[in-house]
Amino acid sequence: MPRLEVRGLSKSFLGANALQDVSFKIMPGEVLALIGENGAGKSTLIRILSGAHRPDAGEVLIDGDKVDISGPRDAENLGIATVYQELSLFPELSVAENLVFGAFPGRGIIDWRAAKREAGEFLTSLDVEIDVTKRVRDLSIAEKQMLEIAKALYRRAQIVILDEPTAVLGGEDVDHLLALVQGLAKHGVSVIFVSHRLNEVFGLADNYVVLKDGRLTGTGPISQTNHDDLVSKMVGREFARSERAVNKTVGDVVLEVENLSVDGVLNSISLTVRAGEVLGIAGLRGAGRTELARAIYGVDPITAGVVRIKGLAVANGSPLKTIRAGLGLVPEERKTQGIFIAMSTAANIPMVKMLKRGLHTIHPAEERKLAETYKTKLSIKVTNLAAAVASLSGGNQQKVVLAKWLDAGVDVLILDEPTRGIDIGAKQEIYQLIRELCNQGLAIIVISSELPEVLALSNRILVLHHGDAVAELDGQTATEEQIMLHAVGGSRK
Amino acid sequence: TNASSTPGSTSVASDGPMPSIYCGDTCTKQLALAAAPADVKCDVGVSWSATSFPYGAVSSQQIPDLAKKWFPGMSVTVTDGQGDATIQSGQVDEMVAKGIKVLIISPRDSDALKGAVDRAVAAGVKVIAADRNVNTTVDTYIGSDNVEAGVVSGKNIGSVLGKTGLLVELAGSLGASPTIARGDGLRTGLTGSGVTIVDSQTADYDQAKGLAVMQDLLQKYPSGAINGVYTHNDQMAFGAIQAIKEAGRESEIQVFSIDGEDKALADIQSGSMQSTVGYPLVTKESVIAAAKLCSGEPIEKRILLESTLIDSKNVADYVGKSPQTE
Amino acid sequence: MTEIKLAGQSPWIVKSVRNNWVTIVIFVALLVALAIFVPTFYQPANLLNVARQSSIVGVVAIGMTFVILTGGIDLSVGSTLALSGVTMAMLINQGMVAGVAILIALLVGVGVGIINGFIVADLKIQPFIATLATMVAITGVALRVTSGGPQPFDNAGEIFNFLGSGNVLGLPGPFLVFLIVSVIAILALRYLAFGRYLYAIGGSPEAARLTGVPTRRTLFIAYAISGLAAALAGVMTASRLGVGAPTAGGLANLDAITAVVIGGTSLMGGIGGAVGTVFGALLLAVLSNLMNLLGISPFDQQTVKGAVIVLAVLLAMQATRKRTSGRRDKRNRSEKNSDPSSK
Amino acid sequence: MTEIKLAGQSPWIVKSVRNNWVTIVIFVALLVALAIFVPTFYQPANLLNVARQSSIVGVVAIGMTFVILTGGIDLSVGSTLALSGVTMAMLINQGMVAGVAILIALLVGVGVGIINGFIVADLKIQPFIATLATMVAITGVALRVTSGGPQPFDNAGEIFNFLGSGNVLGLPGPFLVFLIVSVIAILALRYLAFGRYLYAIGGSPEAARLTGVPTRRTLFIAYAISGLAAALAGVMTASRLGVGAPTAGGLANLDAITAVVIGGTSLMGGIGGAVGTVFGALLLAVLSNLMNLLGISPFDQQTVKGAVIVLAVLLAMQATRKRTSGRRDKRNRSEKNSDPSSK
Ligand SMILES: Nc1ncnc2c1ncn2[C@@H]1O[C@H](COP(=O)(O)OP(=O)(O)OP(=O)(O)O)[C@@H](O)[C@H]1O
Ligand SMILES: Nc1ncnc2c1ncn2[C@@H]1O[C@H](COP(=O)(O)OP(=O)(O)OP(=O)(O)O)[C@@H](O)[C@H]1O
Ligand SMILES: [Mg+2]
Ligand SMILES: [Mg+2]
Repeated sequence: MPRLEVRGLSKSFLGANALQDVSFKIMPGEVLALIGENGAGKSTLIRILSGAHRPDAGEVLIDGDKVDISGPRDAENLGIATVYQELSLFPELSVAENLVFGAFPGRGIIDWRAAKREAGEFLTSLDVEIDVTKRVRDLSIAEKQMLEIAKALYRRAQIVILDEPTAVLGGEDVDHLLALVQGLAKHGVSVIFVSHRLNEVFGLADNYVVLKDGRLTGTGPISQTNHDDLVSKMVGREFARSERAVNKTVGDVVLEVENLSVDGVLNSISLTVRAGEVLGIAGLRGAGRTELARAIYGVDPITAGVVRIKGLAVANGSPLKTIRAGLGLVPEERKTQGIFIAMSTAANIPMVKMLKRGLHTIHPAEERKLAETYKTKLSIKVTNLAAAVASLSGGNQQKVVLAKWLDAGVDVLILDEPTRGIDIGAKQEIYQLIRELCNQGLAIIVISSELPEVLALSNRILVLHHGDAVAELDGQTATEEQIMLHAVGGSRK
Repeated sequence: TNASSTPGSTSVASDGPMPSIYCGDTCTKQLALAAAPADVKCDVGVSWSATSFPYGAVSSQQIPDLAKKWFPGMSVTVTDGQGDATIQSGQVDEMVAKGIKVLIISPRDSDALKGAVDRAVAAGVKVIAADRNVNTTVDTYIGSDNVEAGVVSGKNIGSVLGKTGLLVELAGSLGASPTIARGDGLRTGLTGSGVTIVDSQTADYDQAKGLAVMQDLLQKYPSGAINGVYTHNDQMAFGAIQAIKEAGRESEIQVFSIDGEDKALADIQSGSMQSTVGYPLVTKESVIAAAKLCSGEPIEKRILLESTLIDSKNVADYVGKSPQTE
Repeated sequence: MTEIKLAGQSPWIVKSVRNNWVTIVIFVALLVALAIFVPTFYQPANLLNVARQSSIVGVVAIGMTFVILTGGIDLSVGSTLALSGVTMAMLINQGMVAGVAILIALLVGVGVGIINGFIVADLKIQPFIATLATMVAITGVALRVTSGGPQPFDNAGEIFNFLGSGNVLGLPGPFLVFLIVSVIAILALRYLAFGRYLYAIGGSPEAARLTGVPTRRTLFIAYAISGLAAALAGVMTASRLGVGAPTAGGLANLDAITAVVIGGTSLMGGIGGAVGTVFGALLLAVLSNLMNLLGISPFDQQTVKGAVIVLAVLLAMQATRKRTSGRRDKRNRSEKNSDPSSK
Repeated sequence: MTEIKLAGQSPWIVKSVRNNWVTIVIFVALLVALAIFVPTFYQPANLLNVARQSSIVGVVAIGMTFVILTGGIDLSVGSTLALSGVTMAMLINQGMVAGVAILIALLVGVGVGIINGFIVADLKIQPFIATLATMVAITGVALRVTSGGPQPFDNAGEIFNFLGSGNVLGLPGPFLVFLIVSVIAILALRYLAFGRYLYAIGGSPEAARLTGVPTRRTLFIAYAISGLAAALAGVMTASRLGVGAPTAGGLANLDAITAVVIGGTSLMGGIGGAVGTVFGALLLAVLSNLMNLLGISPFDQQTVKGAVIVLAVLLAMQATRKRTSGRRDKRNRSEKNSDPSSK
């Protein structure tokens, strides 16, 4: 008998179908890969199973019985545990407390001694080494992710759902996590696993379910499919692998970073980027790529080193000065750092120019015209330019961020995870845009955790490991394996 | 008007310990000080209910100033009850613990400060209740009676407006004891006069609010619907007068107030206020009484200042001697 | 498409009104109900009263709007109002020319604002507690300089007439001041980069920092404007009454905040504007006038006011929700707007 | 490893103290300075006064801590204090047994809290404005039921003696109540799932929702506790004074909030606790006592108080910052803690 079965699940938001008539089952001890493009409905499905959403139609059966999941508590009682895309940990609370949260040991009165002991033993049993008295705030991303999974298991879940658990991990951490999942399955736990990384899917899953635009477009054993087959089910067309296409006519050095250090995070990093060139920066999560971008950009104070743009040293500590020197940053966290979420699309675009030029007044009519221009130029899908930018999809929000920099005019643009959380279509558009900008003579740095992306875009690739620049590779000849070797510190031994 | 009319420490007039003009013959006699001012030596605690209203603020400032001037040997601690009986009660305990010999207290609430005063008395402190009494045995109470002030005004209103009297009342802060007393006093004073109280609203003893509320009331009561306004203090009266003037209804509405501030006296002279009832600060009297108690002199249980009606007939006697400057 | 075109083309004032439609609807409904049940309300003299009565809180609330847009709050406006009033009164009594005295009084307000800005932007103390501290401290200063006594002064000059009780073009002077201040604020928020920065800081503090928005300077100016507006209200109050009282302005802070929130500006920052605040201040003035006209007991007036605040905020929130709801973002937005655990 | 072991083994009370070390250090420094400069301070009678004076605000602040931990605020505690005081007084005057009257008075506080909980959790109105509205409304109710007058009653009974002015085991009754309430709060926040939910909701509302934390119920209970504590403070006030006054508790809300914040609890929620609040309340009481002993004029006391609040919050913040700073995490942390635009 299947551990879990869903029949005809549908869910729509304000008339848009997020999920339509989806059915599948999963047996005890099975690992089911749930795949699909951005917005395909994966998270929606998961949210229904975990009680965060109610379905409009359809039913859920567990061990053959129809169940009603009307809240996170119900899901927990039914043995369903979910590890969300956004972490659901409490940063101010300790590891032990987060682990046992809601299932506190003791009768009414929390027995902290037992909590600590149980937490410690439980983590050890999973082969996870974290000090249980640490506050979660102080953990690494990988540790947090492990804890999140441990938390699900701690509740003796029989069905564990992982929504892109590896998206924020790299190298060893991914391996560790995958091993953990395999261990679970051996113990009879059913696992639903969402990932955009097909390699992982092939290494781990027994069966797969593909969603596209809320519909089920394919399901079956993983052994009877291949990479290209899955991709075509996801996108509904043959997938063209992104070509390595870079601008060959590079110009003078525009950005020069010399011995840049940030205490405990970056050790004496030097790099140069020329006009018309893309420098890719690769590395595992936590290697310090974002820190490097921020240090160059001047938001975080540096402890040593110098940054020159077109030969002139820029002052550290003030983004505005760097912006005026010709630098731009498309940050990692789009919603909180990239756009002004409550402001309109039209108001967002001229913000950087305003700051850069020190303009004091606003001309709404010109603003609207400008927005129209960029809407066409970058094909931003937006119905009302005067509505809050929050109402745009992720990819379109990213284009608004780019529009801001293009409008202000930049010589060097740093893009940190420019396509994170963005679907394949929009991704290609953004790649295209990056190439165009290169051709126009911009110097570009692309930081990305997706190696194919780095390889597709970069002239040269700088690999970071624990805050050190460990290798510089030629973008045309480098391979994923090479980059990985450096990123995990393998080249040093 | 100019700086000289500004209430406050600078305008304390006389040089020796002298009670104010509102302290009548009996009162003056009761406050006769036998000791030489220079010989008065002791610690005095002053506990005022709040400094967030003019009387409280001014008293808190004048008492230590007067004491310093008249009795160099007297050391004064002033506390501000912040309008909260609990806070005030604690402050009394505090000063007692600190070792004061005499306490001048103007309680936030007559019942609420009873406990603190009893504890002070038990600790051997001499207690002067100033302006507002405490519901327990104290060495002396100095003040003029709020109810009496209301009664005096009420009687006057009765005789001025007579049977056709249609009065609105601008009350002080809700729940404050002078508000209740001045309201009750008014009603007692009006008994039998035939005057009708057609409306009563609060304006928090505040001039700006007095103005706003009076404006609204003037709309509600067109010409002929009211012919008098009774305000619980002069500040509100100033606001009311302004509203009446702006509505051009000076001739049909008379203003009756309580306090006797300088500006009120001027308003009476100019005819925009019918009368006010002098309601003196009891700072001078309190300081002298404290000096008497310091030097171990006996003192009467009640020292009453007069609730005098000030209207056009006698206003000249009071000009320059308002409760706050006197 | 037509719809979009319309949105694009309609002048912003129309849009502003559209954005504040709920406040305006309640307001109009109230005005109609009044016509039926309380005809006195419509007597010109009464309308002028209401206008006049909305002015002081209105001016304070307009200044407060700048601070609240940054996600801050300013509890010190009441004591600033008092301090500026007594400053002006005392300077005039010392023989200073009215204009100069007013200027200095206004600068006092700016000074308080700068102190607030410093505590918030540099010391990084949460605005609630920062301005609570200045509120207490400034009250102390106002009492100290006056020795606690009200400061009457001769307010016979032209300027006091205008700021205080006079009429200009048939409108009360203070109301005119309120309108002028409002128009300046509305234009500044719309047409000045500074205005944009307020929204940016309030709505997306991190993005603001990364984009180089001068957060510190903007916060300083926002609090200075709030202080300036409070000081102007203090000058107006004193001009009107002919006295500067150290105890004035008691609840002006809470009333002003209420007006801002009723007007649809979120206490979380980033959403709202001065148009709503104007209506918020008018609504409060109408409410209080109405209750007096109806002869509602002063005790019950407070209870009614409390209930009306809840109702008005509820409606304002719904308007904001409707206006900002985009398909994709319902999730995030509703988290932001309706998060009950955030002030 | 030793270090970690130590941390693991030290009893939480030690950790609590460690976490509040700045407040405690200032506190102790103050106490030492007092011994030198104001020896009167140490007279037993004075110490008992300070203890007694910290009690009322202390009890209110302990209740407020629960609400602030959720990221909320409760401005209505002052009027709740007044309403419960007059309720008790009036019931006793009507011949009701003291115990029952007290119980009903406390239930009144719970009722107000539930109304607040409803407005915040269900109507989703921001706590500041929600509790501002109930503050205004409840004041109206207290005035209405008493017709505005204070309600003296006979507080001769044992229980009033304990709650009010009596001493038990050499300590003032109200202080004992404060201590008992504090201990219950400290234990509840630490050992009850409910207590942990407060931190969860205040620190990461979204994660709380996903984890199935009963947000609504927890908010209701938090506001009910705040109301209950305010009502208890009202009963204590009335017992002490022998009168239930509708105007009592005027500044209790701001003082209580100040005590909580000085005690290291963040107005953003999720960080802090009741131990700090106890010290915060004591600090305020010592400050006020000290200024009175030093004979500082009441005007200047306010200025000093404002400055001390800024200073104390600054130090409390630095303690929190130090305590929460991990190396890697600098970026995120500083964004949360130092974001000037959030209240
Ligand atoms: N609460 C919501 N309100 C409105 N629309 C929603 C909501 N949740 C999801 N959607 C929409 O439903 C669709 C499916 O979204 P979902 O988050 O399930 O996609 P996904 O497959 O998880 O994508 P990703 O790979 O980006 O995580 C999207 O179009 C999304 O915009
Ligand atoms: N050991 C750690 N402890 C705490 N936080 C960590 C740790 N490692 C990484 N992080 C957090 O992860 C984020 C990314 O770290 P960093 O910028 O150094 O790496 P990166 O190479 O840019 O990785 P990515 O871009 O994938 O996040 C930061 O927000 C950082 O605070
Ligand atoms: Mg998803
Ligand atoms: Mg990064």
